[in-house]
Amino acid sequence: MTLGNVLEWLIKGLVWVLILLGGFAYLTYYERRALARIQVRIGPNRAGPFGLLQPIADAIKLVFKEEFIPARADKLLFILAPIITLTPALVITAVVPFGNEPFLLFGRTITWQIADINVGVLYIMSIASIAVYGIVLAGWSSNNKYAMLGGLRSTAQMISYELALGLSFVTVILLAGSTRMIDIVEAQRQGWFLLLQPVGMAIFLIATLAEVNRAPFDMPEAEQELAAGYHSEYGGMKFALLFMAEYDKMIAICTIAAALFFGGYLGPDLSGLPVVGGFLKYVQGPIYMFLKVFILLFGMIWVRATLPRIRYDRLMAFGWKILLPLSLALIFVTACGILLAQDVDPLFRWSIPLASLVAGFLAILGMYQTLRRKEHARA
Amino acid sequence: MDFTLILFIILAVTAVATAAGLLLSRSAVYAALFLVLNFACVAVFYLILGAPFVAMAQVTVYAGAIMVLFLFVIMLLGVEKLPKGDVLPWQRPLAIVAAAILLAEAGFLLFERARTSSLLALPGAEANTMDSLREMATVLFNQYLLPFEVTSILLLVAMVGAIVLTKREKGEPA
Amino acid sequence: MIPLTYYLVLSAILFTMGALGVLIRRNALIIFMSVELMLNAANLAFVAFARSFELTTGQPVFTGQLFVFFVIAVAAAEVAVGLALIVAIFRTKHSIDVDQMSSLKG
Amino acid sequence: MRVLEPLIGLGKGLWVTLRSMFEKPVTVQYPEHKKPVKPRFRGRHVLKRYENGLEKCIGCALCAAACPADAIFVESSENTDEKRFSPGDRYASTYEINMLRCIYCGFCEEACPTEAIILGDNYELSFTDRRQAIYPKEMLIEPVLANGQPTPQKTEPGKFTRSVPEMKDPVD
Repeated sequence: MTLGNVLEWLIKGLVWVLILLGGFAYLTYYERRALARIQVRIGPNRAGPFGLLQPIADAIKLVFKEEFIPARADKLLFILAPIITLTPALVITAVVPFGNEPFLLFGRTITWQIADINVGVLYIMSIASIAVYGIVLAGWSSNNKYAMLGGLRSTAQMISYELALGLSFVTVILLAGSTRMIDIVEAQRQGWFLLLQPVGMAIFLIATLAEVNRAPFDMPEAEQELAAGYHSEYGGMKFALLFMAEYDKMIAICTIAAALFFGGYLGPDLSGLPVVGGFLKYVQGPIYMFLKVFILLFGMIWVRATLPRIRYDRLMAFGWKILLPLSLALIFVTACGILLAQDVDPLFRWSIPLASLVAGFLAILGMYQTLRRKEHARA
Repeated sequence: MDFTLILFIILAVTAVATAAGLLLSRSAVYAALFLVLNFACVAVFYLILGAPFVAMAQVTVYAGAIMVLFLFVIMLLGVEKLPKGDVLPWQRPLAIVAAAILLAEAGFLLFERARTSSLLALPGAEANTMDSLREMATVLFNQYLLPFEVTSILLLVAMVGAIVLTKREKGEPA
Repeated sequence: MIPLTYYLVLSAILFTMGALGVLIRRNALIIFMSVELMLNAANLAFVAFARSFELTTGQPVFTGQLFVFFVIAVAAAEVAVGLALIVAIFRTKHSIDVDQMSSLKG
Repeated sequence: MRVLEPLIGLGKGLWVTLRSMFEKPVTVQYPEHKKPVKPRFRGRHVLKRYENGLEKCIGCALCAAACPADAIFVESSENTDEKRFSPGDRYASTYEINMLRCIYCGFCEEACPTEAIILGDNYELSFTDRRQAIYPKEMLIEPVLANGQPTPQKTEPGKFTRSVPEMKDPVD
């Protein structure tokens, strides 16, 4: 461990954090514009050309808002909670690789990854599991019953969906035979894990929606029932931090989803192009990553625009009774498929998606039998 | 003083301080948060000792699941603070004496019996390879398969037990 | 380079503090947390010993780490049951003060 | 496949929202483009003038009496042929409407004997101060028409003795 190493980590981390912060600002703009289009509106278009300065205007507004701490709130935790919420959102993507072509800079070989550790997926798991603290503490320290209910709801929800999330990670680990993120992406050269484990991807996306409290699982901050839940007492920059955490988590999980299921930085090789090929060789990985994250983010916004919030007891029942057994079944069929492919014939690898789709079908059957809204008899 | 020793001292002081915070804090919420910090320190110790898998399991299970569950129960029951009132006034001094005896005993055994010569270096690149994880998995699923299965059954039993203990009978008031 | 003894001393101190917490606190939840602290202290000693053996024998020894893994799993099970018990006791007694739990029949 | 119904329903819902992305937005870019109001829209009041520039309002304060919100205040003074504001004897020397009280019911319109007060089509009534909410006569009265003269006018004696004009019955 040399000074150079430390400097490299610091600079890479700083650059990525800055990208995340800028990304947060423009993700709010992206979401508002996309939601507006879905609702046949235009969206923010006043501040600057196409409303591109809108996030900056919002930031300025938030900075000048009054900072407010409720009476009998726990002051220390009230101030700490937004920071505790934001930190995991910023650090969780440290292990995601953004490209595989290292480049030379100041005599050092720089890789497109902040930390290349062998337990990369487990790192993501563990950071995802501590992300709940900020929300719980924000809810508790506000000394407000709605905030508290939001915090408790989010604890229960995040613990429940973490299991399905972790198990869907396991299918990826099995398919790639590694917990190192770069190995997982490289293992997708033959085919994205989206094709090999479609239902696993679906579970991952659903569970992450619940993890980051996005619609239709935005129970902890349900505006209508809980008056915005855990952040109802927050204003000004503290609210901005909570908001930032939520959107940075969206970016983070889309980045992780892109790396785990959508081939990460892989894509058609452009380095053969005449003029820009030499340059593209290095940056095509990040560009593909950006495109995938952009599309996945649109998916999240699209789901938010479409689906209404589901009821709390159904959310829990769905997590424990459907997603958890389904993801266990997926691990089983994935392991069986890998074993068959190893010992009998490599073509058995394609039995995994088939079996996983069958398992998904059975899960829908189970959902149809137990969770379906009962038809009321009408006179 | 080399770098690792400084790191060790900082972490050790933090670990002891957070444990003291657990002992002394009035509010159960603060106690839980101090314990989370303590677990985080221990996780960093595991990393220094070349056990990244255990470190991640520590953060995921202890900090991510167990302590969140503690916080959940504290908030659910609303028992951040207990009312004052000591039933056993002699308990505290007696406990401190007992703890001092325990510490002295542990120290005596450590300095009398432990091999104090071995020096633990920071792990090299070998701890950060997939091979080390694979070997660990091989040991786990061959040599320790029975304990692993027993543990899984234990977890299942615990899950069933937790549900049975907290489930209300039909008609029982809340 | 840190001597193994340092880790063991730290582990002993943390264990003692956990034991002290069990003895002097009356909040059942904090007592429970102190038990977790003691488990952690033991785990730390396990991993330190594992590292020590690894360095003396020159090849990786995973027994210590795996033991910690099992301890973590058992702790998870223990917490699930323990917290369920505490919730059940709170329902009948409306307190989790251990001094109040003096009768066998709830 | 009744079992797959939830999935098909989900897909249908997503398709609806995706399709609506490609519809033409209904947003009106307000300050630049204003939609014309409906003929019966009741906006801010306007005090009308005759073609020669004389004010229609004769200061009778029937509007103030009719106002259910008590938003109108009228003070009248005597017209002379030297300084004539409106036909007849009197004119409104002060005419104020408190826009915070006005409920745009249109009773003032109905009460007015000379059709002097009309609820116009102006709905841009923002102000930054409560005192600005009281609109004086200068703001309410419409500008002088092209062939008229501003008030007060010097007029021939005996020409404008009738304060209420002769009106036909409204035809609908």
